Parts: sequence; structure tokens; C-alpha cells
Amino acid sequence: MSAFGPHAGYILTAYASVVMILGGLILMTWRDHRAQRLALDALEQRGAGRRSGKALS
Amino acid sequence: MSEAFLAILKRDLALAARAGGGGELALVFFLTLVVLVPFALGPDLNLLSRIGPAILWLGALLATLIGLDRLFQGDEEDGSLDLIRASALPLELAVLAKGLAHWLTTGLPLALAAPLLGLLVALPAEAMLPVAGTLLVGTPALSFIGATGAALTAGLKRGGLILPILVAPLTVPVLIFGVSASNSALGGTVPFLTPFLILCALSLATLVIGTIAAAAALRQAD
Amino acid sequence: MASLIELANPTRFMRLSSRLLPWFVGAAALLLAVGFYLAFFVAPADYQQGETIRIMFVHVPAAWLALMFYSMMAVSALGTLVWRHPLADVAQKAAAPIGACFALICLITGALWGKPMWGTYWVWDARLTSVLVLFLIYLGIMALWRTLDDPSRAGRAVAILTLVGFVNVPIIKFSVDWWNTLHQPASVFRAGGPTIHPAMLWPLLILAVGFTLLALALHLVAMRAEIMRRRVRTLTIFEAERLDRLAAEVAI
Amino acid sequence: MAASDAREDALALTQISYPPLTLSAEDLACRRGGRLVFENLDFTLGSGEAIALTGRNGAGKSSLIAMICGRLRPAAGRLRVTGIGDAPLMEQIHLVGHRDGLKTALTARENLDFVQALLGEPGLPADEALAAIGLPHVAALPVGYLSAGQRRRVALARLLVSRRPLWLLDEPASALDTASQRMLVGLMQSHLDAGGAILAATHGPLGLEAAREMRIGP
Repeated sequence: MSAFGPHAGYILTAYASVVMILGGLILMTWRDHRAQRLALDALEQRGAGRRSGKALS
Repeated sequence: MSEAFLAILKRDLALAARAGGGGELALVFFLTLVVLVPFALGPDLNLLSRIGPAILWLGALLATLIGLDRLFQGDEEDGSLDLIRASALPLELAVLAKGLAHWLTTGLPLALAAPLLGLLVALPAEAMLPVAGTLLVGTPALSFIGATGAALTAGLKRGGLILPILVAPLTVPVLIFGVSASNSALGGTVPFLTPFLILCALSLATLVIGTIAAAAALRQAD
Repeated sequence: MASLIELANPTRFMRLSSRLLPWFVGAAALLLAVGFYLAFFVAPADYQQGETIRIMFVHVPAAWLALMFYSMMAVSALGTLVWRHPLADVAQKAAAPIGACFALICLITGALWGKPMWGTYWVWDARLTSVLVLFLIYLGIMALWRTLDDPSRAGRAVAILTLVGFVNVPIIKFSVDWWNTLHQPASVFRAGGPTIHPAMLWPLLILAVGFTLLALALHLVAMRAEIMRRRVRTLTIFEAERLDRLAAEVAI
Repeated sequence: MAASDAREDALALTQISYPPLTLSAEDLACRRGGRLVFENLDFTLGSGEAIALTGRNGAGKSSLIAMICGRLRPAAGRLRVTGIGDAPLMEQIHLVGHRDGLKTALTARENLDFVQALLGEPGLPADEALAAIGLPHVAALPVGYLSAGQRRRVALARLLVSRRPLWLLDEPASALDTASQRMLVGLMQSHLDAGGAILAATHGPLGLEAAREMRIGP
């Protein structure tokens, strides 16, 4: 791997920040998507989605 | 008694974090102010670094004042202030809890973000710690002086507008000692510790005076 | 336009996006891998700046994407206000954090590129400053989304703010350039112009497309999450009322 | 059904009786912004008693309640309270005014837990209080999502999460449907049975047999 020259530190920090920010964004977006998915399934299981609106118990 | 104090503190922190709580607005306003100043003064880094601490302190002061009118107004409008008055917890301690919550969501983040924003005004590295230190110690004073103003304007319709006018003159000492303590790191005759300790004294004094005055003001508002 | 209308129906969008998503992610991963390999191991160092030129490979795409996402938000804003496209404010809300992140990446990599070159992390260079102002506009838009919790009303308000911002971006760019050249002699930072070495142009383009596909994939996931969030919200309220009616009938 | 058992718990819990308390007013007068709202008003309210405060809007119903809360100084006359020792009157009062006192960003359970911690004397836990007012399913829902009637009932549920002898209610039944009004009467009745006292400003009748009406103003 070609040495990154005297300023290797800055290059690595730059790429590290990219990985951190993008990684954080991807993680948060994915976790939000999963959370809403689970909430929606839970609601639809309880028949909220269906128009019939059967009695709960 | 302490249960009620913690209840108010936890509730206010939760409200600031919830959507629409405006917890992070002070930080964004602080960033905006620090970005605007160089547009007025020009991009010359030497000039900016000389007045860096002043810009950061003014930004923090205004960012704290901007969110203060909602400190009691929200509770006044939806009736929770009546609840707090009906509690066994003295009103002074309730005000202390709310002021503390306000500081934790406003003053503390500003102090922590100040060094980072110092980059925009070419703040030298050795000045970053003093600026953050003075802000950390000075912002409680801003929160509690502001709490008095917020209590006075809680019932008014346009309270939000006159609050900074009421409170700004009272914050002059905090501003003076905060900036002079930070500037000591840029060289100059004033040692760091003297203004810093005065700033600490100011904060402790306003912690008491501000809380008592705000509680008295809330008792008047009917 | 017809396809745009068909896409309007959320359930159809959900099905379509779930089919599209793997392709986006796959292509993005491939392009990024190839691009980074080229950027690090094949592209020559710059004769003047040495190795630090490699920061350009993330800095420049990030700037493009910050602008591209803001333009996408402006189009979605038109969709909300003019064509009343139901998915428009979902697209608008989903795009804001992604655009803001790329603007932030552009600023951070710019500062890290500036330190070895000019000795300080931040120089009020015209282009960097414009991206900083754009970042502030993004923060304003995201703050407005957070304070208005009722989705339908919020969508229109933010659309207006986005469009006002969109009109101002060129004005800001011009005035910052004028402000910058007025005070500072010609800025040293000239790399990244069209005359860069072809061996660097290829990795840059590949990485740019790779990042764009990644951003679009993220945008799709964010939109799906937003659609489900709104559905969850309406269903929860509907459920609360239904149970309330049931409890009232039982009580009589 | 879950709701009715919780209602038994609610009634059971409030059976623990309150110490005797009497609130008496002598020749009370109220002036607001220079205008004489009412004068020479005399009444006494003892444990187990309820007063339905009637009168047209602006006759001073809310002013009297504010006066009892200590938020408004009487222009003349005196309010005396016996039976609570030197504890301030404010700590014996549950006030449910026009405004619900709820934070819309917080969930119903968080709001009620806050009230319980703030006012002390814990009564029912939040979920049981919500069940007692027929809303067991909204505990985790932000109050902002609820309808006006549901919010009013969550506001009334705070009467159950902490136990205070004197209930001051300002038009408690506003925004409530018939089933909820019947539930409110049940709660008030059980409060009276436990030796509490109620002063409620209402337009219509309170629905309690023990309640005596007191009219203010013309």
C-alpha cells in the first residue's frame, strides 16, 4: 500500500469521518425502518387495519 | 419532596428531547450566529481570531435568551403551572428544577460545542479550553437570570419579545467576565483565574437570586 | 407523468421500492468498492498537494450530493404544493437528513483537506462557505419538520421554506463569491477543476455515481419508513377511538 | 372486562377515609380589574359534602375557585379551613380547571406518573387510574393524539393518582359524553363516601344526590 505521505493522518481522519457519518445515517435509517415495520405489523395483527373493527376481547 | 423535584427535572428533559421540544434549537442558533459574524467582518482570519471569544460568548448569550420565553409559558398555557403550584414542593425548588433542565438542554451543549465552532473564527487551540470553561460556568447564570425574565413574562401574549430586553442588561457582568477570562488565553495582562472566579461567584449568586425572584414573579401572575 | 401518478399510491410505491432496493444497494456497493480501489491504489499523487488530493474523492461527491438532494427536495416541494402528489412531502422529509449529512461530510473533509494545505482547518473559502450556509438551511428545514408534528400541515409549510431556500441558493453563492474575492486574494485552492488528471477523473466519477446510488437507496428506505410511520400514527389514533367506542358501549 | 374490575379497585382504594376537613367562607367578596364580581358570600363545606356552583358565565365561579386556591386575594371577608393543622390549603386541593394540565408531547401514562410524583400521596397507579376512567388502551399514546373528550378524562384521572381531600372542579364534565359523565359521577360519589369534599362549577346539575346548589351572581 503506497505510503500516504506526511499528511496520512488527515486523509485517514477524513475517510473515518465519512464512514462514521454515513454509517450512523445508514444505521439510524435502517433501525427506524425496522421499528416502524414492527409497529405496523403489531397494529395490523390486532385488526386495526381491517374496517371490520371487531370487538377486542 | 425530592421526588417532585426530580419529576419536574425529568419531565422537562423528556419534553426537550421530544419532537417539537426545541432542545437543539439553541445549538443551531448558536452555529448560525457564529457563521453570520464573519460575513459581516470579512473572512480575514487574523481579525476573527482576535475577537473569537467575544463572538462565541455573544452567540452563546443570545442563543440562551432566544429559548427562554418558553420556560414557563408552555406550562402556563396548558395549565401545568397550576399543578406545580399545588405541589408540596416549594415554588423556588420547582423553578430550580426547571432552570437546571433548561441549562442542561441549552447552556451545557453550547459550552461543549463552543470549541468546535471556534474553528470557524480561527480560535487558537490554547483558547478553546478557557472559552469552553467560562461558558460552562457562565451559562447557568444566563439560564437563571433568564428564568426570572421568563417568569415575569409567562402570562403576557408577546412575552417572548420583551424577555431579551428585560434580561440582557442583567447579563452584562457575566458577559464581561466571561470574555475577559477567555481573552486571557490570547495573551494580555489579565490572568485567567481572577475573572473566572468572579464569573463563578456571579453564577452562584444568580442561582439563588434568580430562583427566588422567578418564584416570586410566578406567585404574582394570576 | 402518468407513471408519476401511479407511483402516488403508497402501497404500489412500497412494492416497487422493495424490488428496486437490492439493485441500488448492490450497484452502490460494487461502484464504491471499485472506486475506492482506484482512488487509493491506482490514481497518482498530485504533484503539488501530494497524497492529500485523495480526500477530494469523498469531498467533491459529497458537495455534489448535498446540492443534488436539495434540488430533489425542491422538486418534491413543488410536488407537494403544485401537483399535490401524496408522496411528495414524504420524499421531501426523507431527503433532508441525507442531504444534511453529505453537506456535513463535505465540510469536514474540506476542513481536513485545508489543514495540511493552509495550516488552519477552516478558511472562509467561497465554495466551502456556500456549503456551510446550505448546511444551515438544511438544519432549519429539519428543525421545522421536528416542530410541526401534524404530517399534512407540516408538509406544505416545509415545502414553502424549501422553495424559498432553493431560490436563494444561487444568490447566496454569488454573494459569498463576491464577499470572498472582495477581501481575500485569489484563493489558492484550485484543485478539482476540469483539468484534473484523467487517472483521477475516472475514480472520481465512479465514486460519485456509487455515492449517489447509496444515497438514493437510503432515500428509498427513509421514505418507506416515513410512509409506515404515518400509517402507524393514523392506525393508533383510529384504534384508540375504536376501543373507546367499544368501552362506551360496554359501559351502558 | 378489565375496565370494570379496575373501577372496583378505584372504589376500594378510595374507601380509606380522609381526615375530617371543613372549608368555610364568611362575607366573601371578589373584585377583579376594578369590577365587583360578587360579595357577602357565605358557605361551609365539610367532609362528605359537595357544592354545585352555578351562575352565568362571568358570575365569578372560576374566581371563587382561584380564591380558594390562593391565586386570588379576596376583596373582603375571609376563607377559613379547619382540620388540616398547619399544612397549607394548597396541598389539600386537587384542581381540575378549564385547561387540562397535560403535556401533549408526553404519553397519558407519563403525564399521570408526573402528577403522582409531583403531588405526592400516591393513590392508584397510572394504568389503573386510566382503566377507572375507561381509557386503559391509551396509556402509551401521546396525549396529542387523543380527542378532547379523551384528554378531559385523562385530566380527571389525575384525581385518582394522588389522594387529596378537597376537589375543586371547574366544569369537569365539559367535552364528556353521557357514558363518561356517568363515570365522573361514580368517581365523585366514591370520593364523598371516603370523606372527601367537592366544590364544582357546573352549568347543568352535578348528578350527585348529596350535592347542594349554590348560585353566584344574578
